[in-house]
Amino acid sequence: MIRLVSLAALVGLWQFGAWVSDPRRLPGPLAVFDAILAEARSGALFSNMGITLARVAASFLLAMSLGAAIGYLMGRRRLVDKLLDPWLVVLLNLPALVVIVLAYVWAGLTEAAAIGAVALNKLPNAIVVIREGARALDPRLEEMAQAFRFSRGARLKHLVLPQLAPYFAAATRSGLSLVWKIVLVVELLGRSNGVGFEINMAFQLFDMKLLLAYALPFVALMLGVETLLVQPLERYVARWRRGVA
Amino acid sequence: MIRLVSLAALVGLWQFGAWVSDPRRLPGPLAVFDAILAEARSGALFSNMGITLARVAASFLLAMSLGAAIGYLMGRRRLVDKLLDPWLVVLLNLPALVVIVLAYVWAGLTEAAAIGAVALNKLPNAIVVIREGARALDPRLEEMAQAFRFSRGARLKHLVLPQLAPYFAAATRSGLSLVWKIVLVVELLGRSNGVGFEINMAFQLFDMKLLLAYALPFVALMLGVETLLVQPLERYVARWRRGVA
Amino acid sequence: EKLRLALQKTGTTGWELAVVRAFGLDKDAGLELEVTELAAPEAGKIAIQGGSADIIVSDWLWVARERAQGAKLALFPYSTGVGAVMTKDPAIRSVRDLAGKKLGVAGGPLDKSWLLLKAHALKQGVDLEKSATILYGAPPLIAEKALQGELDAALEFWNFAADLEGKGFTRAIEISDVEKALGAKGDVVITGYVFDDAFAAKNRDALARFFAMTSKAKALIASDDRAWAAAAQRIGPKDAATLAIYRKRYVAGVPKRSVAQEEADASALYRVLAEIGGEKLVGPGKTLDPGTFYKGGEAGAH
Amino acid sequence: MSPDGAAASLDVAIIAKDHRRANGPALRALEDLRLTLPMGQAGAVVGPSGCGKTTLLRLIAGLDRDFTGHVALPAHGRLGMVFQEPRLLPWRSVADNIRIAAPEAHAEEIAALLAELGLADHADHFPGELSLGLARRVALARALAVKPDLLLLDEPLVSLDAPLARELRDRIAALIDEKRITTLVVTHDLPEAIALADRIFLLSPRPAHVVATLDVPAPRSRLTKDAADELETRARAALTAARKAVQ
Amino acid sequence: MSPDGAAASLDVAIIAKDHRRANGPALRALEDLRLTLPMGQAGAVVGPSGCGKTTLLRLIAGLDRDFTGHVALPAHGRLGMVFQEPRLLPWRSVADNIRIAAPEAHAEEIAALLAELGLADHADHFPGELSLGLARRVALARALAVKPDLLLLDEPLVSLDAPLARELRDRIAALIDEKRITTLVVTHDLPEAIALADRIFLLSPRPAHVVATLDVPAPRSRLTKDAADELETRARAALTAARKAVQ
Ligand SMILES: Nc1ncnc2c1ncn2[C@@H]1O[C@H](COP(=O)(O)OP(=O)(O)OP(=O)(O)O)[C@@H](O)[C@H]1O
Ligand SMILES: Nc1ncnc2c1ncn2[C@@H]1O[C@H](COP(=O)(O)OP(=O)(O)OP(=O)(O)O)[C@@H](O)[C@H]1O
Ligand SMILES: [Mg+2]
Ligand SMILES: [Mg+2]
Repeated sequence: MIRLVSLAALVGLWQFGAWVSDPRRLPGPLAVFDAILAEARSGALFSNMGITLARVAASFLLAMSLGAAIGYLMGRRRLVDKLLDPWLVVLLNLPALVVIVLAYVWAGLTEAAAIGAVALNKLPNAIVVIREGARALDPRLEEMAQAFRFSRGARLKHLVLPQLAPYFAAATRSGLSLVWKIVLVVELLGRSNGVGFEINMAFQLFDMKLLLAYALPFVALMLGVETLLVQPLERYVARWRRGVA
Repeated sequence: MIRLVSLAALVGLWQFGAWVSDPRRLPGPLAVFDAILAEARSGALFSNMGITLARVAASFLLAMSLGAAIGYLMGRRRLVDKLLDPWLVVLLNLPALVVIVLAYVWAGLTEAAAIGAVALNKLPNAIVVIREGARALDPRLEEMAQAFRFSRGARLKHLVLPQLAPYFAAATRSGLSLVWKIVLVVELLGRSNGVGFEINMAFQLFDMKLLLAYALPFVALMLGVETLLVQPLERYVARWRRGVA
Repeated sequence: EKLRLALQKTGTTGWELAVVRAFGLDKDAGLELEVTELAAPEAGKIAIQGGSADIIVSDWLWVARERAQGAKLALFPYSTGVGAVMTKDPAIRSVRDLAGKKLGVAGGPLDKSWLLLKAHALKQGVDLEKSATILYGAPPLIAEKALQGELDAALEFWNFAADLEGKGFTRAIEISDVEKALGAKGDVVITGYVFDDAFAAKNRDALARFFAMTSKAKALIASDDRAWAAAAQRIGPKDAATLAIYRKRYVAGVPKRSVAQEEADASALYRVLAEIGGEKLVGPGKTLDPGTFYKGGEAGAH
Repeated sequence: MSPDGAAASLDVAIIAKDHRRANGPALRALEDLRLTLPMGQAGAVVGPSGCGKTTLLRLIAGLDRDFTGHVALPAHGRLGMVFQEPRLLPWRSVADNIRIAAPEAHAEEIAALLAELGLADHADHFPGELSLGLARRVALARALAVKPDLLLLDEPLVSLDAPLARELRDRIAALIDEKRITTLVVTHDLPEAIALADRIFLLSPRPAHVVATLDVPAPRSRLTKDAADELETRARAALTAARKAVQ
Repeated sequence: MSPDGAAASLDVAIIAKDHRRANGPALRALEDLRLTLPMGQAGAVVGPSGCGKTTLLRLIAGLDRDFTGHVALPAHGRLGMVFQEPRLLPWRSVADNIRIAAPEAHAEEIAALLAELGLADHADHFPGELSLGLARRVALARALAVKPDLLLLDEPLVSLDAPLARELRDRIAALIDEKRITTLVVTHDLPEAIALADRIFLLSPRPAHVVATLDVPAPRSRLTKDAADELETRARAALTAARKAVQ
């Protein structure tokens, strides 16, 4: 309920902004909605969204699973941390453009290069967040697990993951949006389809309506995923917290 | 020590990559170092780095302080969370391009627009991470502070911040790099100086040497800051953890 | 009088400004130029939309599109420079030869040169999108890929084409020839100075002097080696042969015809583009808006 | 309902306190629990494990306001509280933990307090470097350092060796008597309750209510061994009866 | 040094154990501590607060290998341990906490164990919803659920009411005797030590070493009140002497 009211307020603000400014600079919700419908009818929206989502999903899964594993190791093992930390800092601060261009130059203008470049951009962020989580693990519970000879699986499932949950939540939320943004850049520089490609065309024409028509469906999708999937799941996973008092 | 070895290995890898590939596509460390020296001698490197660093610092501070405050509130107060969450999701997933273009079109090609646009891009990431931290605060310590009537300042300094420290570390590390990356885009789209501007020039000329010459000094700076400032500070702040056993 | 310009740093406008400064042409014309150098072509569009610049450089297709949507922008010819299909493969000499090849297209599917090439091919019964493998990408990346040999041919912007030419590529298909095949009478202006109608009305005189001044700079670059030296400094390190190609191509791109002639040819090409690019490209207008070309600047320019 | 304004005594009248749970129906911890403790006196709460003693202290301290009934506190400035677990700030040293909770206390006072509790060697330790018994003593020191007028102690002397526990018990008793601190102490140890309190509240199993109130004849310090034993026997009998009643 | 291979008894010979600290010099917790407990017997460790009892248990459990000396464990399959704090997984229910630590235990066994410890109503509670006494009982249930051959208990019966503590004490004693579980229990309660253990180790203040070893005449269950009292007096005297020696 509150969620809907808040969303309505946001749309209202947007409408207001469109009224007071030039509609060419900030087209209103209705105009954008029309444009979305038009793109949807032509099928272009779905095919582009589909391909972009596939890229987002692939690079996110790649970066997140690798990042979680490396981040956990770096958080737990001092030596690994010391060894990999400089690489991490470098990767973290290398401009996306550099990584993307190098990937395209080396691996060709291919799908693999695109997805790899995005994953490589997101990887250090996942590592950094999960590493902090791994460092903050409670050593008293760790000892308990050791005393009771927890299996590797049980340790992961019952000890580590629940403690990393908030870090995963943070890394996933900000990571998914980061991946989506980098996919847009990658598509802009060297792919022939996808939302980023369309957004760039709209941008070249300075067609804000079309630009928003391609940018917003993903936002709407994420809103839906948050409301219907992530937040109920999160509430379930964190239900033990209510009790702690 | 290990850090230096690891860095040396990274440079070695780079050199090796440069050997096996075309130096135009991946110039070696020496060539890039030469280019850096040349740019430094002409003074262009410092003026561009300086201006970019100023932008990075301003937008980072803006986004981080605002993001920490909002994130904390959203993590603690259910109503605020419900109200702001949809806005957060929208802002999180709005492509950087959209925010930047709107900022420039509305506020003109000004420094304020540039810094505001970057801060607005980073803001939701800071919020998301700090919010998780605020949610994970220990309610038992909270109760203790309430029983002993901790002042607002004491509560913040001794209770909240130490618990948020790992979240701040994660948000700062990944946030600083994110801000830097967005500043590059902002400079590309509407500023006449800065590292992002130069990097794009280099890209237009496909001068990888120059591109790296502008990209790497920031990386080196961050490496230095990490080694000499952040990590010693972190070790000091987290020294109590060693004892927990 | 003060004019605020927002220009791409790597563009040829920078050369002309270098010459203007070197020869004091701005003082002669009684103009004070405030130049914002930008990194990307789109940045100029942002600048003029946000009111941060009076004059930018863009193409008439975009101006017409904006006019069709209600923005009163106008354009004054700047350059006829267009790109070419570059290749190292001697077998490629016409669009027919592109069948089964990998063609890189700089700038993306809405690039004017690409659309014209596509229309031209269609007229000859070749659907390039079906018969050839098309790869879109950022211009520097496409040029690099052509050099790497990953592409059989590349449709590049004029300056990248010049670079490739310097590296042994041949100009297999000239887009200026394509334009003529599609109904143009000569080399058509593609880019121009773009400004607001209202601004033009208020600064008619200053604009005329500005155009005359840049025209003078163009002439100097063509004829005076000292001027060329000043301009060439803006290009960056290239070998002498490539520089010569740059100069040649630049001079060839200087508009030589009257605005009326340009407008007639542009209208012809506009119809072709509207047909092939559809509303997405040209917006709601079906024909070139008559106000697209600015008519008030010619007296001083030629 | 929430704690009401100041009164001359600590008056607790809780109609019901339910704990909401994540996985099932709410759980009633207290029901119809009434007790009164005159200002400046010490009360002890004794009852079976899990009956609701900690819940009661939390309501009195105002840490939980989600209940029906009312709690009236005697006028008091500072509250001192010892939780059942130490609840120290792990990232602050022992001395800092006390300083932060009692910003008005002088450094010498804190040092003296630490010395009295056998913590002098541990002032600059982090809580993670303490044994549980040491940590509990720090928690006790913290509650005393604020110079409380109202003192709530949840099993303050558990996990200490017998001689030390007895020593601290006597010291607390002396402090309470001297400063007239209104005190409520939860304990499982009847002799400890008799030694510390003026009045003993015996609780039933959950949901807790007061099954008997025993007054310890004043002055406590002069209580004979026999009188104390007799009190203990009475208390034990009352507790056993309450336990039987539920089963 | 680390625990050595299997032996016929629990043999501990610690030359020194230092705790490294964040803020200052290392702190010696144990020094020249030797004790031997025959396999299948129960030992009790009694010593002043903060002397090093928990440290000792951690070394024996192999949780800390940073010491000089050696520890030889009797051959054993499973280790059961009750820490001084409950150390439950807060995000798992009571039943799950036990299941996870004892994956081989059957559901009925766990249910029976919970019922025995008075936890039947709390099987689906999260640890945060338990009182401390309940949580400690869960920790005890967890240690017993693994059917240990070696049992390390750090003050297992603290924070429980007296009747419950006595009941559980007798149950543990019976279990140890029946299953011949090698057991080491830390306690501050001498009567508890005498009731549970075959052998009692009395420790000095920190750095801890064994000041006296008392053997409880077998069978413990038939120990007379007088004999028990006499043992207690001897133990108390030894502890007092050790304390004096340090001061
Ligand atoms: N991780 C640690 N770092 C530093 N010092 C420690 C650490 N753990 C324990 N100590 C110190 O070692 C000494 C012994 O601690 P230990 O926990 O073994 O005592 P204990 O006998 O179990 O005490 P209690 O009866 O209070 O539980 C204490 O002085 C304590 O401060
Ligand atoms: N946050 C909570 N959520 C749900 N149930 C709770 C919560 N806190 C306590 N309980 C339940 O309320 C009852 C009383 O708890 P309380 O902590 O007050 O007991 P207690 O008398 O202090 O026990 P102990 O002697 O073990 O400390 C227990 O059954 C416990 O399970
Ligand atoms: Mg309690
Ligand atoms: Mg201990």
